[in-house]
Amino acid sequence: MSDIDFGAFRDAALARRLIDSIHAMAGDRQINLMEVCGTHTVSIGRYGFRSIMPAGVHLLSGPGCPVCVTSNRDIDHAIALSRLDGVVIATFGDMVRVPGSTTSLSRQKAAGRDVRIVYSPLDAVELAQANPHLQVIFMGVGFETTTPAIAATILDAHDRGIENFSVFCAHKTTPPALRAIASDPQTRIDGFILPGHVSTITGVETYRFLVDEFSTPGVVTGFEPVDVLEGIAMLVRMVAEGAPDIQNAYRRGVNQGGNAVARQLVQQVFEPVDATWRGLGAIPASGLRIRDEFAHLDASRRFDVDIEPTREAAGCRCGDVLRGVITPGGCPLFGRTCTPEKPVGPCMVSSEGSCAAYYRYREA
Amino acid sequence: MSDIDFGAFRDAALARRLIDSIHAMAGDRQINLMEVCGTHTVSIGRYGFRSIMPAGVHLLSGPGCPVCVTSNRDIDHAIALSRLDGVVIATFGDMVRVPGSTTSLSRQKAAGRDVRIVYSPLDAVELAQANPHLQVIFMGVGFETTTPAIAATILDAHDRGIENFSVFCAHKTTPPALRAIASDPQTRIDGFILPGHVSTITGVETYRFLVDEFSTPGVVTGFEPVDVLEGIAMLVRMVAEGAPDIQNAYRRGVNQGGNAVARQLVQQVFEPVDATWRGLGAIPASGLRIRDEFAHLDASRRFDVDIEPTREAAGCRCGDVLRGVITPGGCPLFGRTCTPEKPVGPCMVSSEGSCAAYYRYREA
Amino acid sequence: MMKRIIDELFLDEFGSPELLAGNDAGVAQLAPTGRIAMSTDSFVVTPQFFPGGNIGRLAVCGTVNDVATSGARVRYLSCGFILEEGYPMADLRAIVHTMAQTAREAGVAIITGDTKVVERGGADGVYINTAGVGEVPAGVELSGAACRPGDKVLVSGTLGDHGIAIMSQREGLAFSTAIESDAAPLNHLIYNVLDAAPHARCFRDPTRGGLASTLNEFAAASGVDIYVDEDSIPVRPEVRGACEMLGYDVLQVANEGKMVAVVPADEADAALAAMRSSRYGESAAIIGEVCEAASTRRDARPTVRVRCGWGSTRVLDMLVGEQLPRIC
Amino acid sequence: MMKRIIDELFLDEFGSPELLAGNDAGVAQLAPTGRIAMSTDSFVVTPQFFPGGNIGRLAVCGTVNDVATSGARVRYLSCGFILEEGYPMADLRAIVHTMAQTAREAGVAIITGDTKVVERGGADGVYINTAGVGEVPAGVELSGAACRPGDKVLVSGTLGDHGIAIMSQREGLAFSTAIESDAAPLNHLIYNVLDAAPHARCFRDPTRGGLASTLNEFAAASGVDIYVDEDSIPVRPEVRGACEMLGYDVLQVANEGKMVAVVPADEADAALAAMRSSRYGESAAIIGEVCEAASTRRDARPTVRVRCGWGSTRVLDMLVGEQLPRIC
Amino acid sequence: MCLAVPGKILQINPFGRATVDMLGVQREVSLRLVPTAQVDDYVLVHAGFGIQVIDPAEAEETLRLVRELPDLFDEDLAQAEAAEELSMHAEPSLDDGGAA
Amino acid sequence: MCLAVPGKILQINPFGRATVDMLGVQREVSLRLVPTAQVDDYVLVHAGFGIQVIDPAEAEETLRLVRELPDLFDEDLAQAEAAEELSMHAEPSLDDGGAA
Ligand code: SF4
Ligand code: SF4
Ligand SMILES: [Mg+2]
Ligand SMILES: [Mg+2]
Ligand SMILES: [Mg+2]
Ligand SMILES: [Mg+2]
Ligand SMILES: [Mg+2]
Ligand SMILES: [Mg+2]
Ligand SMILES: [Mg+2]
Ligand SMILES: [Mg+2]
Ligand SMILES: [Mg+2]
Ligand SMILES: [Mg+2]
Repeated sequence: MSDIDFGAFRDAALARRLIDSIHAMAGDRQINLMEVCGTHTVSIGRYGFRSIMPAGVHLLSGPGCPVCVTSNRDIDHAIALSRLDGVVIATFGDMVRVPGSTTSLSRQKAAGRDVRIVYSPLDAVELAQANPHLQVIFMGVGFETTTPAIAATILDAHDRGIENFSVFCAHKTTPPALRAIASDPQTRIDGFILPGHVSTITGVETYRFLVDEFSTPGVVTGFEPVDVLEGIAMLVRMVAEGAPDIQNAYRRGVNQGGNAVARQLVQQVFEPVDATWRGLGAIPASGLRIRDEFAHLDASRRFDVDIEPTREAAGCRCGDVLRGVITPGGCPLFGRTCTPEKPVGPCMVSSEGSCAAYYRYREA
Repeated sequence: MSDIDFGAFRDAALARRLIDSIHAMAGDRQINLMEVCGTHTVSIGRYGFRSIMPAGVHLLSGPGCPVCVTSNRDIDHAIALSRLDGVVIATFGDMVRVPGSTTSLSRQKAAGRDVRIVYSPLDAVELAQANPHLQVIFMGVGFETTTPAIAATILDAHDRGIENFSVFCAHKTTPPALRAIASDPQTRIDGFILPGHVSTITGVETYRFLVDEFSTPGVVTGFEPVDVLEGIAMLVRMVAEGAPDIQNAYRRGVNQGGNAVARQLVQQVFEPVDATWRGLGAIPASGLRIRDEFAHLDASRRFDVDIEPTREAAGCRCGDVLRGVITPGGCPLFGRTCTPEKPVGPCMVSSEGSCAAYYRYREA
Repeated sequence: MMKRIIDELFLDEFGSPELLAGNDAGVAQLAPTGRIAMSTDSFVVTPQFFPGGNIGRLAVCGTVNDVATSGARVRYLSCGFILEEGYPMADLRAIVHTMAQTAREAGVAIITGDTKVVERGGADGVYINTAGVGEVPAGVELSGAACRPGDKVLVSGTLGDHGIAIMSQREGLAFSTAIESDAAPLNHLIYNVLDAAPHARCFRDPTRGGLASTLNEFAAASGVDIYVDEDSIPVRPEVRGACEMLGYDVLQVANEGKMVAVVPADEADAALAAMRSSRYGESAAIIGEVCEAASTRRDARPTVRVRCGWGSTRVLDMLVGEQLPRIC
Repeated sequence: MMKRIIDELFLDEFGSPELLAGNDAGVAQLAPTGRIAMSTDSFVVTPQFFPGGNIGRLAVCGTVNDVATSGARVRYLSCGFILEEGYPMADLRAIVHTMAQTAREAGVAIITGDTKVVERGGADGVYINTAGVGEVPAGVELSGAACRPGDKVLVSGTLGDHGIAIMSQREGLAFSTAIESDAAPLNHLIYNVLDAAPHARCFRDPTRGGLASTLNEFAAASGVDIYVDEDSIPVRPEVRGACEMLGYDVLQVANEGKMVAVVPADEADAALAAMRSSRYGESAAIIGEVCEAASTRRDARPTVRVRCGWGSTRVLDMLVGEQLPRIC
Repeated sequence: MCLAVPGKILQINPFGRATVDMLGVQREVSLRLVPTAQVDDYVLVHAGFGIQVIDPAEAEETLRLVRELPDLFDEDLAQAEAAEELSMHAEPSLDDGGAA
Repeated sequence: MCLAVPGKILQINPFGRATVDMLGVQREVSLRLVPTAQVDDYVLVHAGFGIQVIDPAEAEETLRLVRELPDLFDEDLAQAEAAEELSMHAEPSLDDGGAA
């Protein structure tokens, strides 16, 4: 197996070719493209692509930051779990800073609760094994990319009979949210930059409905400069040519059919459930619930806690931002009372959050 | 009620009168006096009395430091209790530094166990009430002065139904130990400086056996310079006159009959039991055990722990020191491998311990 | 964010031009004597607020006093905070305000600082380190090794106030008393004594371990014996009372606003008068003297002895470990 | 007892005459320029031992570097330890030995110190504060506020090494890599640059918050914009890899042995050559330049921008809070 | 969402795990989702799991397509443009608060 | 053993407790062992308990007896003696390691 030249995907000369081709194809057209994935939001910010797009090409951020779309209720629930004696909450980095109704996991940590950051759910299982007197609850957030890993972890803990580990599941699935946005009368998206690693699992055809039902093109792509630009170029071309399609610019990482092994594990462990998305509200069958067979590994069933009354941050327009109805600068709180130092809404917390990315790269 | 002139008991002119009178009465006689009480040991050191006694008057220290006479087994037992999860050991200051077979409570504390110092057993009960999720075990050491306070605390906790408090009882009684010393063929004591505050509870007649059986005089006295000197003066006079008696130089604090209320409480809560004294070995009926009625407040019965095998510190001659057979300087370890910084035996730990007092006041 | 608020608090309260410049090092002017004195201490006291002061006052006074013992004019302090996550901002504000006030009182400027926030359980509230520098005037050569037989020992006031004030707040010992910590900046008192007693040998603040430790340090460094007269040592009655109750030796209890000085006998009265006329020196006293080391003793180490009113003496040793209350 | 053993350890290892004198303040000689620079930092890193060094090396380098950024010849350090009861003596020995070694390497003396032992749970092993002083040569006036349009920005080597070396040791993230902390004393590198570029504007060590924070501080203090060219910034491939894996921006990752310098354009090449010929400066690079603040912007605050190879730019902001790994 | 980085499999370990090198960083990764992965394969790694074996031919093919795009780029022009973009950027057209 | 200090009862509190002043230090103390103690009485306080009401008449009587001892003391002589004691103390007679 020969080595792959990953460096070429950052090559400035190739990037410039793509930028020129985007300019050439876009002309004076007004084109709204939405990147669905928070990692794309970060890439676009870090590579400064907004500063170099044709004047009419607008890159909008969608509901693809799992931290941002997690509802206050779910965060409050995790916080209630963290208050139990002997309980450790383990989760991914950004999750700890997101405010719930009145507090956040990181503020709970400052108040003495045991909250730890892990890179992998496997690390949370190891934590449980190393601390048999503690109950480790992994808070799972994320989309199709992440759920197979959680499913595999749950199966593993189940098979090994690990008794002090469980998962608090706040996972969501992408297509229902995309459909909600595509059909939202307040938004006008001309093309979707589709999430590379979600598609690694789901495959490409999942998004066909965008073309079939909404006549909107989509391109699955990766996260390197050349990947992102190629995705944009392909979308601009389809818009310019009026020929919407679902295309794949990330073939090295995304098979047309996705990862069936991974999907089978998800199927085995989880079942679809209605879920509340911050900003988008309740979307049928857009969440995942641990099946009854693994109920003992489901922290929401294993621990009975009182959850505080849900309160939304007054004035936060995260919902509109996530739907692409406004850019962060359209929120009156942006950069004023809401900053990464003291976020009002979750979109300002995660470095993937649209508001944080816009603030950070000064793009509001 | 008029104010009492406690300052007069420190008056230098009065002290000098007594010192002169001791010199006058002692002449060239060799007189060995033993102070039974550790607080007397400290007073004698702090007032520098050894430096000003007649050449033939030797002040020896007896078994009156409760920390010093506590057996390794009892300390190891307390240490085993401290290792239980959720248990707090509360005890008096010096107790925490005394080495058991392999470690001490203070080293356990440094290793993360919860060991706290209290002024009063009442403070330990308050600690229990303030921390309902912890089990507070008060380690009781001490003689007749202290046991009524512990008895009252146990009754109080019993009456109030406090469930997370108990007492680990290592209490001892004075007369059996005094008898052991008076009858020890290796020691030659000409008079006993009897413990002031033990006598507050027991009264004076408890010591009559010293005269009756051993023809040795004793004087109960207090702890101020004038008190101690008067006690010494009375003893020297009795030795010089060959008229042994049990006398009371501390009438303001010691009734002839002692404190009957206190003794009644002790009676109600404790029963006599054989006890092991460090240095003196097992002495019949010289310890106290919590009566069955209060067994739920007895930590030794409430918590089942493995106690490590007892090991005595090699070379430590605490036993001989406590019996007055040698002064601390007679121990080959004194001031060499055994110092207050790194005590080998308990007599070097407590500031009341003979070895520590001798080291501190450089009197070996 | 916390960090920025704290930085602003420091700039607000300390406000020295050196700090406001915002560079990694404060650049400041010293009299160009070519000799500096430098000292540092970390302050980890619990509780952080106690009768008579708070940890901030200690942090400024402690280092000002340590630097001043060299005879230096104390000029500049650095200040490093270690904060436990979740520490109340109001408490921090109060502490920093006290530091600024105390620095002004002492006539020193805080010219550089640092803040670290550690996780919950990584500190007991707040720890403060200060370091200080000052310039040593030409000709001033103070040292604990300079004590000579015949010299007199002075103390600037009552002993034990700080240690007992702290102890009265400890869980498990709670008692109440009117005693307050004596924490105070004593640099001006030292300057005054140096003016009055130009051949002064040394100064030291009897902090942890109290007078006992300070005098033993002097005795060891100078190879002399030291005698103090128990009756001449100023001690408040309440401090004496608390020591009796807890079984402490007041001579081993910590002070934070007292200075021990050793001066030649012929400058002792002038030094005493200078102390007494200084702020924080009203109760100053001559408490003892330096003697030839008693070389006949088997145990030849230099020794500190206390003389009691009735003619006896006892050895006064350094405190070993922590002072623990003795009950039974 | 622990305290005495520790005191002896310090005397043994640090062994400066000022420390050995045993007084409360170290008295030492400075060149009588009349101007001193002073800085302090507390070091609370966990773990205390990491690839490429330990907390002791950080504690010396951090303060040496901070003082040196003023252009001062760094001379003396103070050192305050806060130790958690039960901390292994062998680890302390190793740390103190490293400090002594590093101080020798930097050519500075540790002249005063302090140790506090706190209860178990009162600290996470060991915390170290250092404060440092040095004399500022006549005519040297460095400040983060001195950057002028046209000036060049230099960095003395690869970025992110320290932060990633530490991160690789964190529980819950464990990964392994050959990256070592870059902790190093850079005072001699600064002296060399100052010799070569006498009109250098300022130096700063991009520690917490990385290059991003340092450049934003300069921009804000000088009221200028700063541009850096992403492709010119030296970064080790493994550091880049770790940052991708964890979702970090390498420009916000901490360094402990790197120096950022701003120098006039006509001295930039000389400054670069001086860096490259210094120990710890082999990979130095000119990475950007200072520009007039773009006053037309609505958001008028001075801004740092990164230019990417394909012609775009992005704003480089300060790190807010702690860098947290981003996974999903 | 869903950061994933390519890692090369250095060795296969017990329990379906592998040691993977991600640009010089090694970590143990589960291969449960990519059971066919072999030593020397590149896998996309997400949250400690391999989620896809990367196809080198597809990587090459993507690059080839891009390389075949015409090079319209003029260095000086581009810099002028970038500067212009920048000042445009100072009042971005989207700043009206609405995307539509 | 058994440090106890005199304290004056300032006030009687509920639950058989009292506030006691010990040389300027106040603490709550249990009167359970001295049920007859009254406000203004001095009690000996040990480990948070009053253990005995101090009898002022006995205190005075003790002092009177001592005061009636002859004053044999000569200041100068005493100091000389003290100095002598001190050098004796350097090789204390008990240093043979045995008391008997
Ligand atoms: S700027 Fe803040 S308040 Fe406004 S939408 Fe974004 S996160 Fe919500
Ligand atoms: S000196 Fe130490 S070893 Fe010797 S008897 Fe005393 S306590 Fe025991
Ligand atoms: Mg918890
Ligand atoms: Mg315990
Ligand atoms: Mg100091
Ligand atoms: Mg100090
Ligand atoms: Mg000092
Ligand atoms: Mg700092
Ligand atoms: Mg600093
Ligand atoms: Mg620094
Ligand atoms: Mg710095
Ligand atoms: Mg110190």
